[in-house]
Amino acid sequence: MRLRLSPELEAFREEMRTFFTTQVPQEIRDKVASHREVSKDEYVEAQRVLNAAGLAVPHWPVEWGGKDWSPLQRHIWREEMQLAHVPEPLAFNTSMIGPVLASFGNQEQKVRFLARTANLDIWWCQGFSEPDAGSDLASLRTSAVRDGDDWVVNGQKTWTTLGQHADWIFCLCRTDPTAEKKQRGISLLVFPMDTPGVTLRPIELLDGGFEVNEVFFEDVRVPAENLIGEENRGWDYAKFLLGNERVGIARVGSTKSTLAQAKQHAREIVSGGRPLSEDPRMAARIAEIENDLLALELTALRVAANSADGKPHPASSVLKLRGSELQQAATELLVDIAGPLSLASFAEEGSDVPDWARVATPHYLNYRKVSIYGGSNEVQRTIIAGSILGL
Amino acid sequence: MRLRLSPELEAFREEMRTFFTTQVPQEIRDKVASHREVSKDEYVEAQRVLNAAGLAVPHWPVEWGGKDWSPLQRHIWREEMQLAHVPEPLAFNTSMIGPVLASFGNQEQKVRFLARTANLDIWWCQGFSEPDAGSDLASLRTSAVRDGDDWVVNGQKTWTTLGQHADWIFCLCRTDPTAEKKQRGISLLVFPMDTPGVTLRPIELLDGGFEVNEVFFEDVRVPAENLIGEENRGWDYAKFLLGNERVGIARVGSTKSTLAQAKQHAREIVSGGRPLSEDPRMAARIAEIENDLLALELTALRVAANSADGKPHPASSVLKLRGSELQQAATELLVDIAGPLSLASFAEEGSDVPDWARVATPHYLNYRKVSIYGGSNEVQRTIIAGSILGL
Amino acid sequence: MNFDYDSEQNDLREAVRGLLGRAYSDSEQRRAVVRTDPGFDEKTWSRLAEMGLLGLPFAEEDGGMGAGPVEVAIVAEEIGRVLAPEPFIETVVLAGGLVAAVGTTEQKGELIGAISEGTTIAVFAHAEPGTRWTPTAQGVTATRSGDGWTLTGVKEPVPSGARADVLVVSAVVDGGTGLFLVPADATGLTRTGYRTHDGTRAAHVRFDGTPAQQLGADDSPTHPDRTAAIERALAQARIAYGHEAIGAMDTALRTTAEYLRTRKQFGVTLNKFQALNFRAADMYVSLELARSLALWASMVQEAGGDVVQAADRARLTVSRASRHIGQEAIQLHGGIGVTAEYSVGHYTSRLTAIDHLLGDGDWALDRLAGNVTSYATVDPLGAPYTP
Amino acid sequence: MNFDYDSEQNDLREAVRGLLGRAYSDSEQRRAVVRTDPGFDEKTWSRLAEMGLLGLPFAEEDGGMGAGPVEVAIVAEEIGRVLAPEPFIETVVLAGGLVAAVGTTEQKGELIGAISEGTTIAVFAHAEPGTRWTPTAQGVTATRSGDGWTLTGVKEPVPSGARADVLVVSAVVDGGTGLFLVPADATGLTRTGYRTHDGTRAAHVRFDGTPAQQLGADDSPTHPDRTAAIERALAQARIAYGHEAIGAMDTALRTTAEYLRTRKQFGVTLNKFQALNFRAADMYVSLELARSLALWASMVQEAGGDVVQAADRARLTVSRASRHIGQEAIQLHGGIGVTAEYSVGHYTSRLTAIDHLLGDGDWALDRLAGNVTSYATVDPLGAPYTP
Repeated sequence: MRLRLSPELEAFREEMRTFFTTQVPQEIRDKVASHREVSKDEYVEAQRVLNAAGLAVPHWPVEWGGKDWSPLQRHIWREEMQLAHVPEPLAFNTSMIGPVLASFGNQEQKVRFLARTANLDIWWCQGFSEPDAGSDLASLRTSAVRDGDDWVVNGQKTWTTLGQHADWIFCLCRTDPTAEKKQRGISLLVFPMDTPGVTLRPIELLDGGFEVNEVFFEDVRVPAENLIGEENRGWDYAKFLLGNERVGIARVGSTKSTLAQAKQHAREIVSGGRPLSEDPRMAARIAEIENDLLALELTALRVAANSADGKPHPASSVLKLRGSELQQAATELLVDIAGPLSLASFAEEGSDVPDWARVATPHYLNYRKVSIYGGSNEVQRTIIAGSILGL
Repeated sequence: MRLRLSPELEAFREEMRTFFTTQVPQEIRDKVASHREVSKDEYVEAQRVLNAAGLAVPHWPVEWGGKDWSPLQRHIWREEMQLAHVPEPLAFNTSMIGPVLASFGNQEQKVRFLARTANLDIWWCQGFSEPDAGSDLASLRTSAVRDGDDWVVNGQKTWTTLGQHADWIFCLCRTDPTAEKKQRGISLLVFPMDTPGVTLRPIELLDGGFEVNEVFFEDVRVPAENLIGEENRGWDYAKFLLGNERVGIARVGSTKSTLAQAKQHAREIVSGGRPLSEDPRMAARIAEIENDLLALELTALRVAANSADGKPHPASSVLKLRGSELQQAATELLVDIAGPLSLASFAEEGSDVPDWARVATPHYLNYRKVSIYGGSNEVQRTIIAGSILGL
Repeated sequence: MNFDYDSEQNDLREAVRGLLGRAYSDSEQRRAVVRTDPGFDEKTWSRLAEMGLLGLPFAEEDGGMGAGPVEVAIVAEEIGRVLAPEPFIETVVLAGGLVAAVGTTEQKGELIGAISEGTTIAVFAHAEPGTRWTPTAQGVTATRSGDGWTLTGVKEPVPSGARADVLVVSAVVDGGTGLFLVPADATGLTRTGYRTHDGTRAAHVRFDGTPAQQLGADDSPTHPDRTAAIERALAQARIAYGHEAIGAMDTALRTTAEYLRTRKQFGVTLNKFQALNFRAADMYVSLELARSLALWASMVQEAGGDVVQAADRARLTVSRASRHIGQEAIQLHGGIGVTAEYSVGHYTSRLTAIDHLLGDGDWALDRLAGNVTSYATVDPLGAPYTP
Repeated sequence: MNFDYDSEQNDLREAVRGLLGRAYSDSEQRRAVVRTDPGFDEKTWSRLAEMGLLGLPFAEEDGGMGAGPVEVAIVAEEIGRVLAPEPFIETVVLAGGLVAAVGTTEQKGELIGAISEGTTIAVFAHAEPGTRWTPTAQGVTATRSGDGWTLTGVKEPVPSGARADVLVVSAVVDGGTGLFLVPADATGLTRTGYRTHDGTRAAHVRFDGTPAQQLGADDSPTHPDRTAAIERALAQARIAYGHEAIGAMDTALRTTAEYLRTRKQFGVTLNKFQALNFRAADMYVSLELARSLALWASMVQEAGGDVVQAADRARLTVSRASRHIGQEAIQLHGGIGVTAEYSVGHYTSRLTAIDHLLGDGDWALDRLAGNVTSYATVDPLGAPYTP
């Protein structure tokens, strides 16, 4: 039991902080900080800066560009990245398909994909959820039928995040409809988004933005070599991949920055003749969220320190659940600090309302998603009740 | 839609207020106000004062001592009684067995029991819950077997409130163990608590008090004429009775007095050099509970005004649910105002801690019961989801 | 004391529901309407006028219908039920209400009639980037100029400010806050409109020596302080928005319950999951409590009681309920709840807008808390709520 | 940075758990012990002494074990786990901690040894009916009297105040708050003990010109202000109580989960009801977050960082968790939860007592809020938490 970082870790933290705040372009980090939309080119640029320094995929096997870091190093890396407003390496590439390829792909697939995946030369998207298979993912119906050397894929996916930017998709398909358990009989296929028969429909979200899509497959021919791992073992890979997704999803660094912004803005807003930050109830609200966030950060550190065996700690559900609640509490706080100014949401030139207040409500509305995606909070409670409390 | 009470109702309210604050002994009302234990004699005395004025059982049929009051009058009567700290007429008598006898008893039973029940000449207690039949009341196992002109009762009841004062018990017994549905085959019997074979064990509660009991029956012989209503229809009577229990359980008047006391005490406690009542967050906490209570009171008025047909309004579950939450919020508030003084819970002579601060925590702990008894809040949510939202 | 609508009020509700139900029978209709300026349907506006709804609370001698707060509340609730984007509260309750309260006979004759007929849309330009839900002006100043006045400064955000034909503007005058009328075509007036997240419109409005007419008799060199009249009009609008929120929450809850009954996951409908049902039950509790308080606030207004305090009370409870129900409605839907293509998220969006228009729950609580130890108990049927 | 106990710490935990587990293996044992004065088991106290636990945090040269805050936390957590009523924190952390921090070599030699051996129970008499969780005294005054001092005034409630052999007393001195030692048999000392709701004991203690010895060197006519030392000792006790609360919450949650797994209603065990399971899951979330913060606060103390601020942070989160878990543990049990015959309610009772002993969550939040805009972000591994 020891509070201080070792001198080596202190130096590591300093190194990360310096790198992120000096090597990743300021304009990109400003966009992240102010919750504006980051373009595809900017995502790619930022990830390539990281990758060139070996900081895009540190959790991958060393031979494919990873670092042999401790969980605590990975934690520090992620937190510092968020605190510096660096767009995180694309999760679909680095946390999802990359580790799956590295663990379950054949050598040919590794060579073909991994380096380009780390460098965001290929932009991947996820073909998992379907209109009738959300939290109940195993009910998916998109089918892949073997026809000669190809799989022929038919069906529909949804909630495909940033699919509009994607070059390739990794896609769960039902390859054995006769399997006894619905979790069996699912396989993982990968194919380019410009394969004939693939069409994409963007879904407008509440904040007016487009970040998710429906993807339709009509007789899409996928070469047999694009099957990842074994046929009908796709569910295992999906579970492996979603476990990775949950790690780091607490987003403490990101919420911490939001909270620092909230304090700053509360100082600028005048209410009842004094800065809003001096209102005792506003100050207490901020202090309470901040303390909740500290508890979350310490729990993330505990979990990181205790998951050296590579498996996600069962308490990682706590991180997802509480992390999403605090992200939402922080975005709601910004709306309330903006107060009447929050109505000017799509103001452009000629408005006197500051940018942060304009984006506050769209951002708040958009962030209702964080307690839904990546395993909804109901799913997390089910995991805690079942696998931790034995209920 | 009209805010004001009619002049008649204004006069009625004034009449109630005057009666309760002048005719019911001050010492008894002070005990209720300060959450001290009211003795059996004091309960009886207070109810007889009410009954003599026709104010103990206004909701009963007129021929048995009731008044033909509107639901709004009944609401006013109850609220004013609580605001004046009058011990309410014993619910087991006036809201439970009384109305059941009046509706389902035979003439002989009515004559035999009703007047004495209204006047608390008989103190009734309830034999419903069993160790394995709480929220799932229909699983009860206490049996009554016919033997000649008697029923022979064996089994055990629990949570029998104030059973130690009781003269008679009304008791749900299984009379037909072969019935297809467990709700069938239950009958309602009444018998004196001093019948041979009845024993009572008081259960100590967290606050150190004794208000509930276990009651054991060993070959208790009950004359057949003590069956209320029809054989095997006891479940219907229980439902009727529990519906009555829910009405008035919002306890708005009582919580309102607690809140008024909280304000007074917060003015007396000094914190950071000023009265605690001037702490912005304490003031806001009180104001928020008060506003929640106002919303509850108005909802109770709406429900009262809309339940003229005698059936409990489905929204009465809202009253129970929210009413118990606010009773608990108010008792917790008192503990927090008492702060360090709340530790002196069983101080006696020679303590400088005021009485209200001594009882605050025991009272708070005891009041955790209000979201459990009378249909737990989980039961109320089930009712709302099912019968109102169709879920 | 009673909470029942009379038969005329029930008829009114049916009529409004019919009209708005046709105009916005599904959420795509509304999406199409709010996509283009002015963010509402001028034809629907005319139909509201034809039905007499735009003159509802005004005295008959001014060209109105002489109805009361309960009737206004009914219309507001029906607006909320389908998220009709027409600026009813902005024009009728706020701007119209100020004209009716403070205007001269002439001004009333001219404006109340035109508002009631639907030919003039008036809005209240009051919020400023430097103020926070105050009843006073600070950044717009009125200066005497010959017989009239000129205004200088900025108002923002002004709901429907770009579409409005007439602005009722609050401005700093000697000794307080005055009220002025500015027509849309006034010189020195610059309006920059934009869309807001809830599909409605707001504007940045700049006054640059803009000529303005004093609202009320301009017969003394100074302008009377109108803070109390503004506070009162804001309170009435808070109550009306409360009813709009009730209507929106009612639909959000019914939509959610319907979704739970029909949406299947894990082979069963979602209403087989007790945890979800219980949360829907809690939404119902929040809604019914807020409804009681909103109805009561309208009755206090009707009775002539302390409408400002009653509005604060309604605001607090409606705000808490709006957040609870708006957030849970999305969560219980899952992903579809945050899309613009499905209805329920728009309800959350609008509830969030309403909450921040004229003071949110914490703001109302601050005002109530400042006063809470000055009395022992609240009697909803007594002083100060009945005069 | 790591959160692991070393093997000695794990051994310590096993040993304490063994001892206390035998003493309070079921809740009836505890009920029997707390029924009669002094409200704890003197034999268990001796065994704690024999194991060296009562001298744990004290320097070896003073007769202690030279262990640190983490070891104290381990003992406190095990105490909480079975609700052991022995006044460990009161005697060792608070009174003993003050003697160790402020006492002269002589005083330490005398008292620390006796505390460690279990022969002297010392408690801190500090709370007064007129103060609210302050580090200063107000109602008890110290006056010079020849070579020594006399005390006048009232302390209440003083935990274990009637049983204590020695009182460490805070009192008003010129320029601040001083600390004094008063033996149980001092003249002019009146102690009236009583039972508290959580089964422990407290007392009303009156000083009436009671002779007292200054804690620390009495070599100047005036007494130094000890407010900072008191604040520090209170912070250390808050952290220790936090760990006691963690232990109690852990048991309350495990008891509740066990009840849900085994109790049948409607023909099935309660863990078939999703709504109940989800609430148990939320309890787990609260517990683990509070545990992290409590552990961190002990590490801050060990590292020599700002223990007062760290204690406030732990206090806030532990308070919120204590109420959540304490209340839900009863609710999920139903009626049995409010009886004195079943264990779980006693956990809620004790958690409520701990919460109000040295400052509740809102009190801690006030202190944190006063400071919140003076820095941008909290770095748990940086200043002011590491020196």
